[in-house]
Amino acid sequence: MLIPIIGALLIITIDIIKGGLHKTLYVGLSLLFLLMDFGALLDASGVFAQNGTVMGVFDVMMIDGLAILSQFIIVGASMLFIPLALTHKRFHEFSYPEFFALFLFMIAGFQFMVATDNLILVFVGLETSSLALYTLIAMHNRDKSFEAAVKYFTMGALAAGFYSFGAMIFYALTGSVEINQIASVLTANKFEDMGFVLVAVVFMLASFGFKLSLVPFHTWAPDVYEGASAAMAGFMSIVPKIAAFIVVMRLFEFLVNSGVVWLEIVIYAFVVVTMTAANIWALIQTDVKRMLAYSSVSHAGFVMAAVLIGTTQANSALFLYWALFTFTNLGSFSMLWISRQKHLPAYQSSDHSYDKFAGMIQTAPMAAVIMAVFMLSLAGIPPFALFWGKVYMISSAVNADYKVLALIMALNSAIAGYYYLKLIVYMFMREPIVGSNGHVYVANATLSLKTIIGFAAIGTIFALIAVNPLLEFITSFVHASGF
Amino acid sequence: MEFYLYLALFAPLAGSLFASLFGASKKNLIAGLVPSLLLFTSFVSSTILLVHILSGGEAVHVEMMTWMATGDLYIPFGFLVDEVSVTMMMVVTIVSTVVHFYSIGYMDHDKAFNRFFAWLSAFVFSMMVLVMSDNFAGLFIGWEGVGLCSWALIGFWYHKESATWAANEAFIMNRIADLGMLIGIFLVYWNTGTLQYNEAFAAMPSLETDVLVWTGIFLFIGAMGKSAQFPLHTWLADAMEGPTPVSALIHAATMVTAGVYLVVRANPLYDMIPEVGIFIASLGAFVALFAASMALVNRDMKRIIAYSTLSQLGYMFVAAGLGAYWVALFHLMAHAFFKALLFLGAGNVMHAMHDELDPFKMGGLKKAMKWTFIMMTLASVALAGIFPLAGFFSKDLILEVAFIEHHYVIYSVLLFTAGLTAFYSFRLVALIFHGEERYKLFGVHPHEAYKFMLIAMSPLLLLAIIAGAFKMTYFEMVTAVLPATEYHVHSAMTYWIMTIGTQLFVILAIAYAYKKYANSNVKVPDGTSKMENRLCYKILSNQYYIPYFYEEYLVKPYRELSAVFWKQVDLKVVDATVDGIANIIYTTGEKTRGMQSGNLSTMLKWMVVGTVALLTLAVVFGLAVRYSVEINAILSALGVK
Amino acid sequence: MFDHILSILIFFPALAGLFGFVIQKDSVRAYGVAVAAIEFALSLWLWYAFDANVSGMQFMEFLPLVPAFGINYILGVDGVSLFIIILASFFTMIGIASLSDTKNEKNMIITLLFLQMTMVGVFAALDAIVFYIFWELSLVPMLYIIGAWGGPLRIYASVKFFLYTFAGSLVMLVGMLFMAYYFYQATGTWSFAILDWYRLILPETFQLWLFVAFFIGFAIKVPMFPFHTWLPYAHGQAPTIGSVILAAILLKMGTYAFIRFSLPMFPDASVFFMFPIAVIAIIMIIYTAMVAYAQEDIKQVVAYSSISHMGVIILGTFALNVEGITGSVFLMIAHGVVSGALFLLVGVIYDRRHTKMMSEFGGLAQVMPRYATVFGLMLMASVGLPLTINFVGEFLSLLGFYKQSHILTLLAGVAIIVGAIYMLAAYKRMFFGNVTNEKNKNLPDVNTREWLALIPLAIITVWLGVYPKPVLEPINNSVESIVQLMHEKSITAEAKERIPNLIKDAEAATSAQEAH
Amino acid sequence: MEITLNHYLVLSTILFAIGLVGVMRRKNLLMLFFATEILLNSVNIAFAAISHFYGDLTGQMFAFFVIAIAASEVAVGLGLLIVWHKRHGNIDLDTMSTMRG
Repeated sequence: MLIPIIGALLIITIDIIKGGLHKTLYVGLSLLFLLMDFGALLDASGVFAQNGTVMGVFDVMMIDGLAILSQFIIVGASMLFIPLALTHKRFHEFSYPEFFALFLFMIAGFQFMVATDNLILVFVGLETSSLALYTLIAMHNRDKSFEAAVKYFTMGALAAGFYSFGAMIFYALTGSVEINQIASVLTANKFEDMGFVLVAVVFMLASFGFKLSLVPFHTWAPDVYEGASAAMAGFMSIVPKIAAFIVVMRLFEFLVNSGVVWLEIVIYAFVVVTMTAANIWALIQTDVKRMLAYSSVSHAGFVMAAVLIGTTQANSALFLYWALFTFTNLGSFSMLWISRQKHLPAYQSSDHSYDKFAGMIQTAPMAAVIMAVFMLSLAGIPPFALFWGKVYMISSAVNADYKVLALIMALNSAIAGYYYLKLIVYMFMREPIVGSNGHVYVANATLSLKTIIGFAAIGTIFALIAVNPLLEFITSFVHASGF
Repeated sequence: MEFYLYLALFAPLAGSLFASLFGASKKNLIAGLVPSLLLFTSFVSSTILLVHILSGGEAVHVEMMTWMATGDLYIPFGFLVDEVSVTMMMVVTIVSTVVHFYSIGYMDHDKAFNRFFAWLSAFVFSMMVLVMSDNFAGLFIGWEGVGLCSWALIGFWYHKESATWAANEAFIMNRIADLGMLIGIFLVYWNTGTLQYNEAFAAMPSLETDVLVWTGIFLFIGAMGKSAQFPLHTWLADAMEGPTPVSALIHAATMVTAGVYLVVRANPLYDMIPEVGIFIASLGAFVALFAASMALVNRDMKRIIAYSTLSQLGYMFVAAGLGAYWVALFHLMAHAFFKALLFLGAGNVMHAMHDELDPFKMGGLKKAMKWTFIMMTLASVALAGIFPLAGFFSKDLILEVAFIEHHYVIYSVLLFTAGLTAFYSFRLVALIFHGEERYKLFGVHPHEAYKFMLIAMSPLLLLAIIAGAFKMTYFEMVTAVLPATEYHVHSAMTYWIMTIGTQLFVILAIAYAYKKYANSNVKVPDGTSKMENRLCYKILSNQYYIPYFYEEYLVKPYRELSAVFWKQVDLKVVDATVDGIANIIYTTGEKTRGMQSGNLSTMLKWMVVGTVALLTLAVVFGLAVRYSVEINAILSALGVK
Repeated sequence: MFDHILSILIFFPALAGLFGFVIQKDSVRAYGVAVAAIEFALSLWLWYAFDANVSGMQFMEFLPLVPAFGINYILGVDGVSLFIIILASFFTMIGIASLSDTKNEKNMIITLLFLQMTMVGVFAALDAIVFYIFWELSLVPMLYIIGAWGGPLRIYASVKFFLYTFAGSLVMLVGMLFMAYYFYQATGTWSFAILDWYRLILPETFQLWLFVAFFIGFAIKVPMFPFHTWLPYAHGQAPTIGSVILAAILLKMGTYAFIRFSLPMFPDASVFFMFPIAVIAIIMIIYTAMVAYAQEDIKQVVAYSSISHMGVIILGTFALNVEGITGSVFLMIAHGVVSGALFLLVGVIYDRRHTKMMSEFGGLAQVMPRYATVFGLMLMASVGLPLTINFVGEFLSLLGFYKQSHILTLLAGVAIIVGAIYMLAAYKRMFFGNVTNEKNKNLPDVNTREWLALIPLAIITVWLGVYPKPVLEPINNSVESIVQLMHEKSITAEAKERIPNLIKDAEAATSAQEAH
Repeated sequence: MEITLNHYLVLSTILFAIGLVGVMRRKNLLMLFFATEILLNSVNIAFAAISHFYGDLTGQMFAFFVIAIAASEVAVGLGLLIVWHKRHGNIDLDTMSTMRG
């Protein structure tokens, strides 16, 4: 956990000593540190497998299965993200070493956030990461990105307020800020002042609803995604959310399981509304990136169901889903990233408007096929990655007797099918627009970007080989940490 | 014997295939000759089989191969040559051989000569399958096969709208009947567990009556279609659009009698259900009269003959319905000969008159076409049932049957019809061959048909004359399988009165026909004469407005309903709902996207609003929980549980 | 090697398709034909090696996929699936062989090869999830074929086709997950293996719900009224080859799935829903036949006619006795051959005139006699004339259902009338009469490439019509085992009584024999 | 009268409400940040009071963290604000709505 911080500091010091070094150095360094971090994680997971949950550092840190799994995803996704900095075109945010330093700080923040059940530490981690993230978005240095940053920031501040207020109430009720303590106290006094508990829960919901972009707290998502660089958007659609999910699981599942009907109903509503509404809005988008933004919102809603269901299977499904989602979504955003031009041609309304991709199969067949694979995977067409996540999640809903929920989830995938298909239709069935040659789609491509995409594509296509070991691993960890 | 069976069966098929090799190429005499010769071999082998049967040999029964076998169902291609089927085989092969040779001349100038023979032989093959099969499924194969061939041959001149229309009408009407047939077959299978004639009929006595009745009815519906019984009769008259040899073979001699054959074949069944038999008989009598009446005024030579065929079929069904199966079969045979002869004669006339069909525009042809005149006259005499020609023995026998079975209504109807038959047949003869030569007005120069065509017809002529002589031998033979009831009027007195009375009546009818139409002042009707404006004339000449009725009240509505189903229901309801659902989803998106105004403070408001909403919910719920006791108290006080 | 014949059958075309990318444009057709031919030969070998007397699954393969969740790669064929697989490979072959010149032919052929993988996979899969994978995957190539090579409305048609089927099959997926869950409840182990599910006897209420869930998925695929509206668009817009494969194989997935899933797994539900479904089937038969009669586009006529025929297949399936089910399976093959041929024939005329409007034609019999003859043959097969392939199927299906209900069968039998009506009317409009349209005056008759596709189909049509035994027998054996299974599994008295018990019958028969 | 915990809580709640209203109403970015500060600080008050009430330091610790974070937030926020002002010459919320739908 400290490793990224060290790395960040190192990067900064290097910059102080000798400025103007090429970004590749920083990319390499961050990758290196992330790798070390990953190794440490492996070691930790070994320890966990040996002798269960470990508490450390004045018992505020907690390394349990969830923490380890989520960190795997966080660090892994970051490792996939970092090389995307090595673009063909120059984007000046990457020329600042601060970018990478901030990035590593952010990772550390997320890791703290998931590796504790102390509300204070959660808050610290949350804010560290968020603040870093705002800056990273802003560094993309276009009007839209500033606007995005400001929006994100302001709403984030509000969310922070909600969070602290919620935490305060919990503290007031139980005299503790440790989730398991809170849980035990509340269960001890049989939720006597339910009203206040609920108020606290509401504030928590609001703040995490913001992080997880649950409707109606999602409004930032599309704008921020559009404003941020495609790569950053892809990153945002994965890492912050998994972190938030962990906290939500820790915080809410004991409440749901200890029979707070109200919360159950509310979360149910959140799940359904988020899935459906986001899907419906995604239908009408004209820009692929914005469409993907809404789609990630709806995916978040889909996964939120796991928190509602709360069985071991559901929680494992959450991790499985997110691990697979990482590959697919990073892949598709990277596809947008490599097709990023500096200046918009006349026939394009926005950076990644649909018609930009018209007839791609004829101009850049390989890219088109890969993009199609990502889209199909997102739509949940077997045997691509996300299908397995969906199946396992829906199955967990079924097994927990949420029959209707299962149906709604299934049918939502059908709605979602439409807008993913829309892109495929543009790519495969429309005639290419005159003046657009295949180069457009790989304008920004370099070897490293291609590698990442290839990596994601392989992960997406051949997921079914990985599913079983992944599943067993996840399930054992989730089970061992009592979720 | 089996060899001859296969020969008789497959020779026509070979002929058909051979001719079809030349299908798309231009006229080739070989394509006509070979099938004809093959048919002759088929005829010969049938004769051998007949001899074998006559000489007391038992029925030849072969099972060629399995067709369908699943579950308990087992259907082989099995063929049976017994007394009944051999009769049919003889009829079919004789007539078709004659017709084939005749057609070589008749279709001489037709460019689709080869196709014609391909189809004609194919028809004979299907007919043979029909009559020789030893199970209902095989019968059905032939049944549909002849339907197909008649479709192709009626529509042979497919550039003629009327021809193709008639072809489709025939096919579809037969299909309607075939459905009944199919249901009948299902009934047989599910109740007896087999479709083999012998086993099925063996199992039937143990079934309860209503099953048998239904089976009988449905099978008979099938028969009605093929034999063009009312109300499925309209196609037969329209089928005259086909070439005349086709009419002679299919729509006079063979196919249309398949229905009668079916009833005869299923005699064990119909014996068990006399009530259905009565129905069949009465329907037959009705059709006999009905058709004859339409023939009275018709002005189309071939249609007149077609109607007479229809009415003769009625006779046969009377016999079959009354249980006199062998009589029915006998009349079938005799009728086949003279009716085919009549048609072929008509064909000659048509050729001579350049396909003119209206007898009023002919007249006095006897000079030009002596032989045709003789043949058609004799055929008509036979049809009218004058002693000693074939018709006398077969048709009067049916009258007697009706009389002896005490169905006097049927008897009198048939008797009257016999008069009508005589009248319209000789009306036709008179109009064509006697009187003055009206055709001169239309500037045609009739000529006698080719010699070999006339020779080809001669066997039919011979049989039409002498067929009656075989009555007793025939009786001996078929009654081996059919119920052997001799029909003798008990007192010789009544018998003689009946017979002579009938003869006189018929002869009078003939005389009247001659008096009315053979004289010199017959004019080509132009719709002005007062007879044509009589109501009954109109009704008859419009065939009781039945075709009109079908067109108006069945065909049109079906067409319109289909259009409605497509345009209104399928597109506007079923499909529209599907698209509607999609559109609803889409438009909700369009409507609600305003929520994403892009304005920061709106976004913030949304967050706060969401929180507040949740808060209120929470508070309400919390209060509810806290004061749950009181609330429950109040609720229970209000009587809510 | 031939232990894995099924896997080879499934993945050989896909791999070949991958290699196809590197092949030079003009020679790719030859490559495609070669691959498809090999595939077809393999499938024929499958038939040769198939033991017709064994009623169970053969060439079974097992490979753990996600054992933690009971998903395994299980393959196997029985009489029911065998011939559809052969049909699939056959049609892909002649489809590629007779492919008329299309723009970027290469993509088309590669897509077809992938499509073939999914088709074979669906019919060989014995694990619900594997089945589902291929089932869904088959949509993608077809989507591309329709959408990229189709007519003016192609995008609407293809998207509609995809989403409609996709939505349906998602409901089916939920159903499968329920099924697995119940299996887990009962046995404590996860399994999606169909053969395991067969052993599970469900309470009737569960059966009903699950049946409905599966039904929605299958019904949309078949397509059954009122879920059929995607079909006319798909067919109307698709290129010839697309329609051929769609009609010949893809539609069969639904009916096949009924026999593979619904019947053996939910016998009581099948009995419960027999009459409603029969009514739907009858609506399909008559209603769509009338709609077909109203069409002006010959291709639409054929499209609607396939819906009508699918009605008969459904009816036969829900006869729930050996005769009916065997008949319906046979009719699947028959309809595959005939409708495929009809679509090819429509394609022939479309390639010449680039229109499918019947009003454009008339008197073609004079210009293209051979074409008219083949079309006539296929038409007669399609109206179910005896000694053609269709008749066997229709006869058995109706015969089978007659056991269950007389009056409904009578209504369904109307099929043979209405079928004749629209087909003959269409034939009359196109081929009879005089050549009115100048453009038709000198159309070339069927050319060799087209003969290549049409002659084999014609031969099959007659051969299987006259001598269906080699196909009927294996089907029959497998169906018998299915029916017996249903009888033993069924719990309600009605089901017991409606589904025949073959063993008992057999004993009765033997005892009767002894009595003689 | 004696000031109890509840008074503090009520006070913080009121402050929080004020903050919320500010967040909703303010169109000026700077004011908006102030509002968020009020939010956070209202929480601080409550934390301090509660921790005193329970007599353990967790609450105050939390409060300190909140303060620290609030500070850094302001830093970032002001940074963004300045850049925005540089580019557009205003800090009005309604100007930043180029992305919508």
